[in-house]
Formats: sequence, structure tokens, C-alpha cells
Amino acid sequence: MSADTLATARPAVELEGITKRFPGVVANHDIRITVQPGTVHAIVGENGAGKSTLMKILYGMQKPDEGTIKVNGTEVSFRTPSDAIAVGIGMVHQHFMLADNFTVLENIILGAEPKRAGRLDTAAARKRITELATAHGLRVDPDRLVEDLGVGDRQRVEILKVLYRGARILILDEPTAVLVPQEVDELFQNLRELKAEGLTVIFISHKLDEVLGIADAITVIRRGTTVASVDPGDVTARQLAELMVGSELPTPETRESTVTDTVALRVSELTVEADGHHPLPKGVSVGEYAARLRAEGKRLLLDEVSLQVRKGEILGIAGVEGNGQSELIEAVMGIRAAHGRVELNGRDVSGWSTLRRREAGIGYIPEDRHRQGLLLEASLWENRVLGHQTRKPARNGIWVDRRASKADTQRIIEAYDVRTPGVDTLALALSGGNQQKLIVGREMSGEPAFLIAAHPTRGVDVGAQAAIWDHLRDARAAGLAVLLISADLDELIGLSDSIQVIYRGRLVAALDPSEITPERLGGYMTGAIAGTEET
Amino acid sequence: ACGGGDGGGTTASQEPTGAASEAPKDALKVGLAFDVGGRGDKSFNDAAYAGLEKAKTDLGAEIKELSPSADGSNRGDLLRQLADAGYNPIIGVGFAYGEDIKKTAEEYPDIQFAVVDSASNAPNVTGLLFAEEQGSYLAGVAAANKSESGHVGFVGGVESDLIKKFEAGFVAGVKSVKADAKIDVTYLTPDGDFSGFKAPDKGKVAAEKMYQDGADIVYHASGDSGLGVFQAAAAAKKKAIGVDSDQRQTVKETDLQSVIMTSMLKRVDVGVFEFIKAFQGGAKGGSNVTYDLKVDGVGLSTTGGEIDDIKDKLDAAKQDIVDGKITVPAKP
Amino acid sequence: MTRVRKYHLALIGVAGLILVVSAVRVLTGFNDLTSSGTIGAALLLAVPIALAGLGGLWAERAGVVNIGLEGMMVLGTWFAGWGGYQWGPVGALVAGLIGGALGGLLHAIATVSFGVDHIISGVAINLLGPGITRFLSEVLYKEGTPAGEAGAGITSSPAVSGQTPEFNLPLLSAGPDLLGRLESTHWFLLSDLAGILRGVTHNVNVLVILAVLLLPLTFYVLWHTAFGLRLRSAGENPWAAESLGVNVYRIKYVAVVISGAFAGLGGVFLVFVSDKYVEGQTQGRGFIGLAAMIFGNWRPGGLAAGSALFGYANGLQLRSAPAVNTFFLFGAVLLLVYLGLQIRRLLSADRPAELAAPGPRQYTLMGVAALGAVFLFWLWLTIDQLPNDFIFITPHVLTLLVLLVASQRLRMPKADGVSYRRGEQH
Amino acid sequence: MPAGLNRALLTVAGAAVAVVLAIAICSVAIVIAGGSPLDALAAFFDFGRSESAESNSVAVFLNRAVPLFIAGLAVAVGFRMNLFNIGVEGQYRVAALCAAYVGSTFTAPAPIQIGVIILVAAAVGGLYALIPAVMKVTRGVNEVISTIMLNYIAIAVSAYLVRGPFAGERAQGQLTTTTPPLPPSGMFPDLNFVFEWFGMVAPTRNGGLWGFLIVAVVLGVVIWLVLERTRFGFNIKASGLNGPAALASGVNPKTMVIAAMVLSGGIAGLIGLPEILGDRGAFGSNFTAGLGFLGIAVALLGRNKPLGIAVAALLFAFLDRAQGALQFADIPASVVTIIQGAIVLLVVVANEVTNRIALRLEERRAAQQLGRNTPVEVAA
Ligand SMILES: Nc1ncnc2c1ncn2[C@@H]1O[C@H](COP(=O)(O)OP(=O)(O)OP(=O)(O)O)[C@@H](O)[C@H]1O
Ligand SMILES: Nc1ncnc2c1ncn2[C@@H]1O[C@H](COP(=O)(O)OP(=O)(O)OP(=O)(O)O)[C@@H](O)[C@H]1O
Ligand SMILES: [Mg+2]
Ligand SMILES: [Mg+2]
Repeated sequence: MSADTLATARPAVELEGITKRFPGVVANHDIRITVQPGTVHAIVGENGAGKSTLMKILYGMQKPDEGTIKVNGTEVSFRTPSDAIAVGIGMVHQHFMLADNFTVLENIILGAEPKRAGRLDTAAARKRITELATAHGLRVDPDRLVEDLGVGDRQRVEILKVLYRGARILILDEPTAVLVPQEVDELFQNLRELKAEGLTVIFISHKLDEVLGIADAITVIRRGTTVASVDPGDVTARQLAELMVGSELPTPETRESTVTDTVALRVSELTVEADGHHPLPKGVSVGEYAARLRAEGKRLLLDEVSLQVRKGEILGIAGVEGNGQSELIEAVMGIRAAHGRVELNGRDVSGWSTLRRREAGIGYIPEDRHRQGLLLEASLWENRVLGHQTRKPARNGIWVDRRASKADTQRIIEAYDVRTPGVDTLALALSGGNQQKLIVGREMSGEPAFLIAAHPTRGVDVGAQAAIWDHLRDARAAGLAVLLISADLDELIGLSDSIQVIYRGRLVAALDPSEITPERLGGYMTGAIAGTEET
Repeated sequence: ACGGGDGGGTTASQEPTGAASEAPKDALKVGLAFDVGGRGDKSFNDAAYAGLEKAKTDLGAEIKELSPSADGSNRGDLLRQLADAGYNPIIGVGFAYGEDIKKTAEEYPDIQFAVVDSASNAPNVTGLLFAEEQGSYLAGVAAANKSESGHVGFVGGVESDLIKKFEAGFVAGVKSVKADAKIDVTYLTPDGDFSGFKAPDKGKVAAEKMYQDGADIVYHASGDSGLGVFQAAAAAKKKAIGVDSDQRQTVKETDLQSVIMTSMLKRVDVGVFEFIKAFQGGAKGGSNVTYDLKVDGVGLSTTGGEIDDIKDKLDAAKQDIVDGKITVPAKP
Repeated sequence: MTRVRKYHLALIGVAGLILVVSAVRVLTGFNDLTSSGTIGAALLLAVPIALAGLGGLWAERAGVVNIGLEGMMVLGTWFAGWGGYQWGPVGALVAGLIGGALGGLLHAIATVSFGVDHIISGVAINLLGPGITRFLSEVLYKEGTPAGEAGAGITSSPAVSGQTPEFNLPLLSAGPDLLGRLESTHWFLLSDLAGILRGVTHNVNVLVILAVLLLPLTFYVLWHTAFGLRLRSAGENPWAAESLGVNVYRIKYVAVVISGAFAGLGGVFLVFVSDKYVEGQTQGRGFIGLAAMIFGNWRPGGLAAGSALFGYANGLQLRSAPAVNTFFLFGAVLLLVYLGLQIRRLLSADRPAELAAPGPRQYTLMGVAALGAVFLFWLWLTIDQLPNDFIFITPHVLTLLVLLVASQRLRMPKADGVSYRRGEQH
Repeated sequence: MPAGLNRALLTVAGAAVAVVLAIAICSVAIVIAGGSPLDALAAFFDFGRSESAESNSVAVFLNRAVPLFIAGLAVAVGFRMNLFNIGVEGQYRVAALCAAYVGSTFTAPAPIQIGVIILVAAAVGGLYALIPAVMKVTRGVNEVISTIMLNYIAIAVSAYLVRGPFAGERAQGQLTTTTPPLPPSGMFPDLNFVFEWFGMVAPTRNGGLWGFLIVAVVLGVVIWLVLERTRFGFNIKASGLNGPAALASGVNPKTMVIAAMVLSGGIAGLIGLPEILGDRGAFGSNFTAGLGFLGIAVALLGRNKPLGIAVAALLFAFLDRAQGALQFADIPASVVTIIQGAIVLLVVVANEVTNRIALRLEERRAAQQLGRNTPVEVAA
């Protein structure tokens, strides 16, 4: 739908009295939002406040129980996303909605395919995509497989998908969660251009300063209902946060240093090949081998990474996703085969299985809790056992000690404020934040000597975030060594005792968190600032 | 486990035991349990049924026939259920019943049993055996005489001992005429995989090869797979020999009928009927009745008249076997 | 770019294979290795497998695992037999397609609408197929029914009325039969090529042609049409498809019903070969088809290769059991080729010496290859003929070996087997 | 705990509805076939008129359930961790053959004789399952294909062995080849005395009520313990629910594949023993086939849990038993297969529906508790 001259007076989107109930939960209750055309309209709120649900309703993926939707002044009723697409609405989802094994082009044209004589007209599509991409400054190669793309590229593909359908109203659900500042800037630049062309953007984010930077209007949702509509010029981030949760925005600041001299984890020359692990030739050192592979033009996912984490220290690893941090933690965990040495408390654990490493005191908060952290269809206490099968209290000879496990799960539930009816509840019935707290609690039990914390607060709301940070700090004070990986740079800078930047599988910079700004950090992460090591 | 139609036989049936005599026609309740595949398989189950039906019309018997489950695991139970329901005698069709009949017969000593294709193994069990090797021998003689290339073939459905009897007789028959004849032998599946009786496509491939190599007559003992053999014969414009029943009559496709030079008949119907008749006459089990050439329990069909010209040679061979001058091997 | 290179590599591989087979043939004198008869038989035996595999491909590309192909194929055979005797070949074709499609529809209802585990539904259909067809036979084919008069029994239908046409390449594979003549000269390579060519062009049934055409057609539809893109997206990421307005349920329904129809078509083919329905004639081909599809990496070309391998081994085993022995020699030659390539790599001078230094693993591999070659060669020399029981399993063993060697780079559709519900992504 | 109870009640209710629906569908089929569904129903419960017929029917019913139950267990162990062991069929065939042969080569006191036979069967089944397991972990060969192929290979190999190296003597005129018969000490004592407890006459059926039933029950309990209570069982469950999470928790997926597959194959090895030790005393080329495939249906119907599998096996056996009785009532025996297929399908559909309802309830409960914002005490 084009915004014709008459319609400019009318709001692009009007939501009135939207109510949506899920079994047991009222996700949206009497929501009222008016979005003016040609503006960026931000929606903020806690985890589970109902933002995504509302957007899904606006995009036709879910039907509201009550309320009306007006688009450009006309009342609409969507049955499927196609109906929403037809009136010019497009949505970029919180989680990427891309088929990994498809090319960029295929992902973009899916559902709106250009045809010629019954055949996919890929040439026309490629032309159109290239036009759109250049017009909006979105660099992509239409013929690459999506699985080879980084998050920034994927984000651009998502936006192109929407533009390709000629959308005039864009919904972006937490588009910046996985982006580094430079990418965020780039995205915002794109959004401003789109706005200038008369498009309307609805934007959701937990990062309030971003919101203030880009939005023309802000709506705050709390517990499923609209509590305020504010002008970004009139509020500060803190006020906004108070509106959201009724409390102050916590900052992840480490108080005094607790770093000791004892090295808990030492990693030397860790190297991971891209095309499968091959054993080292006899008599060749890791360094020589890596040099040889480099000479052959082979890609290295991890390239001679060496680092050490001392007791009481939190070492932050900064990096754009896909630069080797996943490989690093998986290699340290023994999930992925690698060359080089991993020492825990002075012992060489390189040849050890994951199980043995865990038994030796490595805790692991995985980056994707649903993939690596939980058995969604199992009860909470069984999830407590996971990773601790061979240790007290879960273990009793060859048996799983159910009673002790349940009791310990109850302890975690109380200590970490996991909101759940009981230990027999299935993990999938918990919200993401509560799932995360359970995982943190589990990994902290058994007094680990060293903890890998990957995105420990990803997708978790401010309240839960603060709690998790507190737990990490307390454990650090008690002498725990932590390897922290996070895309949230505030978190990374706030929590870490020192920061290393990983770029293309190499550690390229060691930084002092007390002196670095997120912007500079982002510069290192994207390779914009290169080579200079600040020690 | 092989065949292709109920035996509208051409060979005169003779009384195998000669023990039959007139008996009162009251309360003759005959039970029969089929082999896997069951009633309506146009094969030897149906041949057995034909004998049963004859008993119904000719002897006024009350009959009941049961089919086992697909895996044949309930054969023994069917026999027992028939026994419990008051049927006597009870017939099991197929060698697979051998063991079950033995055990059931011990449990029901007052009931007479018969088993087709397996030997008697209890005092109240009659084994109804067929000298397939003798019939196959005649088929071999016919094939060797009619073959111009001196090259014939045999397609067996499943490589079981029963089918090997067919092969052994056929090979012996061919060699008796042409010692240097070339005989191709192919089985479709190993023992235990009974799909070889239901694989016309495999039968076709196997026979096609034989015809391409110069064989002009192929004998099959492969149940429904024989259809493929006939098709290969039709395509190559050559001949085939059917099995169990007169397949020139039971196969309905006219283009296939004409390739069936003759069929090796196995008169299960006669065996079943004669057993019932003998039972009525008061005969007891504990022994085998062998349906061989002597009693025309096996033989060759003559529909189409294609082997009429060698009738004397066949008769001579038959006579030699009947007289014991030739002993046909039952194993290859 | 990479696709083209892959395609070329495959061609070179096939050419090399033919060369080796030809050499082995000349060496051993088993002309059946590449005779047109063997190739024709391979085609005959491969087509039903390939059709079942195509059925699997359509379903699994749309994200529905279909282990019920066997049951659908059984339905296809029965309906083809039933339709065929009443209305001739076209009736058989239509009825068989419908029979299989009904099985597919049942699978779709269970898996798509009710979210039942795909394996369970498939297993249930494998039970239902034979049960229902047996029941139908017992009702419709018993004595006294019209079908019974026409020659039906409980385990078979009456014959299909009418014939399906067969085709030849004029001049080349019929009439003067130039290819046949070339084949019978048994020249190195030339005769092999002629045999292969003649095998696939001599007396080819129209249904074979149809079936073979379905492979490129499937490729075209799935990879070059909008519908195909949507179908594959349902197997890769149905939630993404849904978010773009694709009706994933409908796509899955269509795909699974087509899948059943393909399995049914496989059944029709079997009925055409035997001219009638014979109970149990599918013989597990649904499963083998599924295996061929996995073997072929969920791609039409790959599944064609898998079916062809199976059909070839099966055909050769049925036609010429002793020729199976040559597989030992064949294996030995392949191992020698591998050894040769390795040694050449070792000796090639244009690499820095230290780079080429082989690890112990490589030496072990080469040693094993050498030993294996010697052992196979010895087997070939000493074994006159394997016991029949072992001949029967040639196709199965070969499939396993190829899978073992062709180090698996298989990639199944990402959301294959995942139970998808609208609006509930994880 | 109401949540668990709710779930259980819903499941049972769903299953009951499914069975009724399946019966309804078959009734329609029977009516179409010109029979009477009531006759059919009567046939299912017709255990014979005489006392001995009744006992026999009960014995037949239970004897059928035993191998189905074991087969279901074997399949379930693999399925629990998404390992599709389609090869149970081949594994039990090879195992039964080898066990029958080894058992016939020596004579020892019954417990030892039988013990050795059981061990051999389990070992051979496990070893045969090891092949696809090793192929999977070393070369990534999909176990569905390899086990399907190995089923065919098993048929051929056992056909070779039973007629060749392992062949016993054959009675004159007998056409089936079997392994040599087991010595009397190799036959498992029957359980006919159980019938006396219930005031029934002992079944006359040869072999009576197979004593292997006890082994099956013990096996069921052991497998239940292993799957539900041990660390190994936990690892299997974890691997099945979420492979990457299990890996990250320190479970070695390769070891698990091998262990689960071998365990599955080992159990599969026992499938043929009830029949051999209870009745036949030998393995022959027409030994009951297809139990492995039925086991898949039984396991899935029983939701891969031992108790459920027991119920499913009894249900299948109950239906199978009626094959003869149905034919006496002039009803096509194939309705049994149709009912079995329909029940499998409908029960899982019902499961799915009830599961969803149960999940809704649980979520609602969780959400309500959450709303109240108070941690709740442990629900047992
Ligand atoms: N499909 C669903 N079924 C049941 N409940 C749901 C469903 N989707 C969302 N909910 C509930 O609705 C509430 C709102 O969820 P929603 O995803 O809209 O939150 P959100 O504001 O987007 O949170 P976040 O910031 O974490 O993305 C959640 O608490 C959740 O419990
Ligand atoms: N498809 C769904 N079906 C049922 N419940 C759902 C669904 N999607 C979300 N929920 C419910 O919504 C709640 C939170 O979901 P949501 O995905 O919004 O969490 P989150 O905080 O955003 O976590 P994450 O960051 O992992 O997505 C949970 O209680 C969950 O049960
Ligand atoms: Mg959200
Ligand atoms: Mg969220």
C-alpha cells in the first residue's frame, strides 16, 4: 500500500483494545497504540510483556481475541501473514526466520516468487534484489547460502525480505540483539533512509539508549498492557526503564577486583580447522601445522588462540558472532576436536572427554539454552541432573538419585528465584528467563573451578539479568574463574576484569574494560581498528 | 508353496491306497488348515480345497477350512481349534505343518490327521507325499526332447528343499535324454524369504537371461513368479513348462497360454480327497501315502497337445520309473 | 559454479567406472556385466525402487518422514490390479495412483493435522496396507464374484486387460539393431557402451519411460518452480515459510499425497510387470526405495544412482550368479587405483617435502588397501562360485559397502521429521 | 500429584476412545463384507467351549504376547534415543539360529543349559546390532538403511547356516531343515501350574504356557529400571530428547549409539527363544518371521515404555489369537491386521490430542503459580 496524500493524515497503524489470551496467560490486554506514518515507533517492555505477541497479531500470525486493527485508516482482519503482507506490512522476527540451506535469493523470494512460464524467474529476482539492496544500502550476495552468513548479513536478508514484498510498514522485533554497535549504526542508517522514503517502522528493543536514538515515538508495555506513550525527547533511559519495570536499570559493574595470581585455565595455541579435524602429523608442532594450513589457504576457525583465566577473574571475549567464540568454548569443553593445549589448574586436560572436564570442575552456560542447555520435554529436576550425571547429588552408584536431585533442584529454585510450580514441571513450561536462571543455578552448583558463561543473560529481562549478574559476581569473589562471552557489550564491559577481542579466529586485542567504550570495542570486533594491542 | 490354479487335471486319478470302501455318510466333519497365503491362492492351497470340496459333494462331508496368519505363527492353534470344534479328520496343507501336526496329533490321539508334503510322524498322522521329482523328471524328458538347442532352464522360487526336489528330478530327466544338455538353474530368493514365490519380475529377469543365452524351454517351480517366466517365454517366442496345476488352463492370458508346453501336475486335490475317502473307509494313519507316477499323483498335462508327439517317449520314461528301473534323485 | 564442478566430477567418475567395469569384463569374460540384458533387467528392477524413492523424496523434502511407503505401495498394487482388470492399463494406472495417494492422505492427516510422530504413522500404514488389501481381496475376489470368475484369487487379481506399448530406438536397438551387433562383438569399451545404451533403449515399456522422466520432472518442479521452493521450504524451515504467508499445511498435504501416489505408481509398475496384482509382490521395495533416497542425499539424481546400483546388482545376481564373483576383482582393481593415486600423491615433486610427509594414518590406510586388494584378488582366484545364499544378498552388501566408502556427506532437510504446528515455533 | 495424575487419566481416556474408534471402523468394514460385527466381537472373546480349549486359548494368547513384548522392548531401547533400529528382525533371526545350534551341541543341567542359550542369543543379537552401530559412529552410515539391508543379509546368512554348518538331521520325508534338537535340559519348564491357581485345567497345547514368560517379565522390569532409574538410562533419554545438550553434558554420543544399539540387539536376540525353548526345540527355515517389524508397532503403541509395551503386546496378542475364531464365524481374518493398524494410528492421534490438552493444563498451572509470584513447594 502506498501512502497516498490523503492517508498521510491518517495513522499508519491503529491498534485498539487488543486482547490476546493464551492458556493461563493474558499476553495482551486492551492494548492501544497509534503509529504515525513515516515514523519510527518503538515499543519497549520487559521480557514476556507481550511485545512479540502483539506484533504477531499485527502480522496475521496470531488472531486477537478482542480489539480492532486499522491500517491506513481501514479496519482489517488478518487470517494469515499473507493478508498482512497484502496490505503492506512486513515483519522481521525476533529469531531469524531463514532456511539455512537456501540461498539468500531463495529466502527472499519465498512466498512471492516471480515466475515466467511456470518457472522460477531467478534472473528477474536477482535483478530486483540487487536494485533494492543498492537503493537501501543493504549489501548482500543473492547467491550465497544463508548458513554461510553472519548475523549482520542475515539481518539484512530479513529486511530485504520485507522490502521485496513492497512493505510500507516494517516491524522489527529486537533486531539489534545480536548486532555489534557498528552494525547497529548501519541498521539505523538504513532505517532512517526508509523513514525518509515514507515507510513506517515499528521497532522493538531492550536497549533503551538505542531506542532513544532512533525512535520518533515510544510506547511502553507492561504486563501485556500499554502503560505509557512518550516522546523520546522527554525521557531518559532510566525513566524509560522505570516505566517498564518500576525499578532502576541495573548496570553490570564489577566492584573491586578479586583477581588472584593462580591460573585456573590456560589455553595455548588452540587451533580448529574448518574442514574437519585431522590429527597432527608426527613431530610437527601446532604452530608449524597452523602455519602450514595457512600457507595452503585453508581456513582456520580458531587460529592459535592462547589465553589464561585466573581465579577470581572474569575474562570477557568480545567478538561478532561467527568469529570463533563458539568454537573456542566448545574446544575448551572438549565438545569439538582441536589442536593445542588446555590446562585446568595446571593439569593438561587436552585429551580428556567432556565428561571428565566437567568432573574436573568446568561449568558451562551454553550460548543457546534450547539447543545445548536443556531437555525441554523433561522435568526440571532431570534438567538439574543433566551434566552432573556422574556427580553428587545426582549420582548414586549406577543409579540416578532422584530424591537428592529433586531436593537440590528445589534449592536452586529458591536460591535463584526460578518461578515454577515445582521440580516436576517440564522445562518447556518455563519462560526463557526462568529457564536461564535454572541453567545458571545448575552450572554454579558443585563448586566449579572454572565457568564458561556464554551470553548468560541473552533474552532475559532486566530483573533476571541483575540477579544473574549478582550470582556471577559472588562466585567470582569466591574465587571462580569465568570465561564470559556476550554480545551485550555493556554486560561484557561491566562484568569483565579484562577483555580479549576475537576476530576471524584470532585474539586480536587485549583491552582494559575500565577504559574502553562500547564503540571502540565494536571497532576492534569488526576489524575496523586492527592490530594495535592495548595491554 | 508353488502353483497357479486349481487342478483341472487331465490325468486320470487312481485310488492310491485301494483301501477305500463304502461307509456311512453321517457326521463326517473335515477340517483343513491352509498354508500361508491361504484359500484362493490359485495354487496348491486351492488344489487342496478342490479335494475338500469334492469330499463335500461326493461324500457329503461337512467342511471347515482355516488360513493362518501372515507369519504362520498360529498354524498349530488352527489345528487345535479344529480339533476342539469336533472336526475329524484334519488336514494340514504344506510341509510347514509337519511339526505342528505331530504335536497336535499327540494331544488328540482320537483324531486322524493328514499333512501334505510331509511325512507321517505319529500313529494318527497320514503323510501325503508327492513324488515331485518324478513328475519333474518327465518334465525334463519332455523338455530335452522338444529342445532344439539342447539348452534348457529351471527357475526355482525359493531355494528350499522342496523346490530342490523339482530341480533334481528335472535335471535328471533332461540328462537321461541328452547327457550333454546345458541346464541353467536359478533361484529367486534364499530359503526363509518366501517372497520368491511372489516375484514375477524376478522370474522374468531370470528366465529372460536363459532364453537370451539360447535356452528354448524353461521349467519353473516358483508359484506366482512363474508368470514372469511365461512372459519372458512369450517375449522370446519360446516355451515354458508350468507347475502344480495345468497352467495352460489356469493362466487366463491367452498370449501366455500358448507358451506353456506342458505343466507338471501335482495332484494335491486327489491326495486330499483320497485321504478323506480312506478315512471314511476306516483307514488309520501312521504311514505315508506317496502320490507318484504309479498312481498318477504327479504327471504331465497335455492341454494344447504340444507333447503329444513325444507321448511314447514320456510313457516309456514313466514306465521305467514305475517299474523301478530308474530311481529319480530327490536332491540335486 | 561449484555445482558445475560437481557435475563434471560425477561424469568423470562414471566414465572411470565404465572403464574399469569394461576392463574387468574383458579380463573375466563375463559379458553379462555390461550386456544390454543386464542393463534392461537393472532398469526393470530399479524403477519400482526409484518410484518409491521419489515418493520418499517428495514427502521428506516437505519435512514429513515417510516410512509408510511400503504400505502405500501395497495399496498401489492392489488398486492397480483391481482397476486394471476392469478398465485396462489406464484404469490400473489411475486406480493405483489413487490407492497410493489415499495411503499418503492418511499419513498426511495423521502427521500434519494431528502432529503424530511420522515414524509411528508410517509403521501403522505399513500394517494397514497389507491388512486392507487382504480384506478387500477376501471380499471382492472370493469365489463366485465376477472377479473370481475372471481368474482372481485371494492372493491375486485377474489379469490386467490389454497391453502397454513398448518402444525401441529405430535402427539402433531394433530392426538392424546396430547396438546389438556392436555389443555382440565384445570389444573393449565399445561393446560395453553399446550394451548399456541398448539396455536402456531396447523394448522399453512406456511406464519405464514415464518413471524415468519423473526424475528430471521432480528435479524441475522442486528446484525450479515456485511450488517446489515452497515445498522445500516446508522441509527446511516451515516457520519461515509460514511467516511469509506460505500455507505450510497445504504444501505438506500436497507433498505427502503426491508421495503416496508415487509409491502407488511403483506398485502399478509391479502390476504391469506381472500383468496382475500378486499379494506380497512389493517385497519390501518401499523400504529399499527409502534407503535409495537417503543414499542419494535426498536428491533425484542421487536416488536414481542408488536405485540403479541396487537394480543392477539384483539383475546381475539373477541373471548370472557367477558374474557376482567379478565384484571381488572389481573391488581389488578399485583398491589398486586408490593405492596408485596415493602413491602418486606421495611422489609428486611439486609440493614442499615436509608438507607431503604422510602421517601414520595414511600409511595404515594404504597398507589396509593393499592387503584388501590382495585378499580380494585371492578370493576371486580361489572361489569358483559363492553359495547361492550369498549371491542373493549382493545388492544389499553392495549398498552397505558403497555407503561405508562414500564418506557420508548426507544432508537431510533440516526440519525433516519435525512435527510442525502453525504458530508454534521453537 | 494432580499434574501427573491428570496426564495419566487423559492418556488412558484417549487410548480407550481410540480403541473404540478402531473397533467401530472395523465394524463398518465387517458389515460391508456382509458379516456381523457382533459375531466378530464374540469371536474375539470366544476362547473355546471346552475347558482345555479355554486354557489353550489363554496359553496361546500369552505365548504370543511374550515375543511381541520382547521385540517391543528391543525396539524401544533404540527409539528412546532416536536410534531407529529397524534391524530387530534380522538380529533375532541370526541370534535364534545361533542359540538353538549352540544349545544343541552340549548337555548340561537345565539352568546352565538354558543360561548359556540365553547368553548366546543375547550376545549374537548384540553383535549383529554392533555392525550398524559401528558403521554409524565411524562412517556416519544412516542406521535405517544399514539395518534394513542387514535384515535381508540375516535371512540369507541364516538360510545358509541352517542348511549348511548348523543343520541337524532330517527325518525321512520331512522337508524343513532345522538345527539339531535341543536336549531336554534345554527346554524351559512350562508354567502350566499357574492355570491350577485359577482353577483351570492345564493347557494341553504342547509347551503349555511358556516359561520364558518369566524371563520376559524380569527383562521388562530390568529394562524399566535401566531406562528410568540408572544413569545410563538417563543418558539415553537425554540423547533422545536433545542430542547437542546431551553432548554438552558430557555424554559421548558414539558410546551411546553403540551401547544402545548393542543393548537393543541383545534384547532382540531373545525374541526367538520363547518359541524355541518353549515349543520347537530347534530353529528351522520357516521359523516365525516378522516379529521384529511387529515389535516396532508394539513399541510405538506402548510409547517406548516397558509397561506400555506390555499392554500393547497383550493387545496385539489378544487380537492375533482371534484369527481362527474369526474364520469359524466366517469373518475375514484380515480384520485383525486392520484393527491393529487402526489402533496404532488412532492411539497415537489420541495421545497427541490428550498430550496437548495436558500441556495446556500444565502451562496454565505454571502461569497461574507464576502470576501469584510465590515459589510453590515440591509436588511429589
Ligand atoms: N504461543 C504461545 N502460547 C502460550 N503462551 C504464549 C505464547 N506466546 C507467548 N505466550 C505468552 O505470552 C507472553 C508474552 O510473550 P511475548 O513473546 O509476546 O513477550 P515479549 O514481550 O516479546 O518478551 P521478550 O522480550 O522476551 O521477547 C509470554 O509471557 C508468554 O507466556
Ligand atoms: N509456541 C508456544 N507454545 C506454547 N507456549 C509458548 C510458545 N511460545 C512461547 N511459549 C511460552 O512463552 C513463554 C516464554 O516464551 P518466550 O519465547 O517469549 O520466552 P523468552 O523469554 O522470549 O525466551 P527466549 O529468549 O528463549 O525466546 C513460555 O512460558 C512458553 O511456555
Ligand atoms: Mg519477544
Ligand atoms: Mg524472548
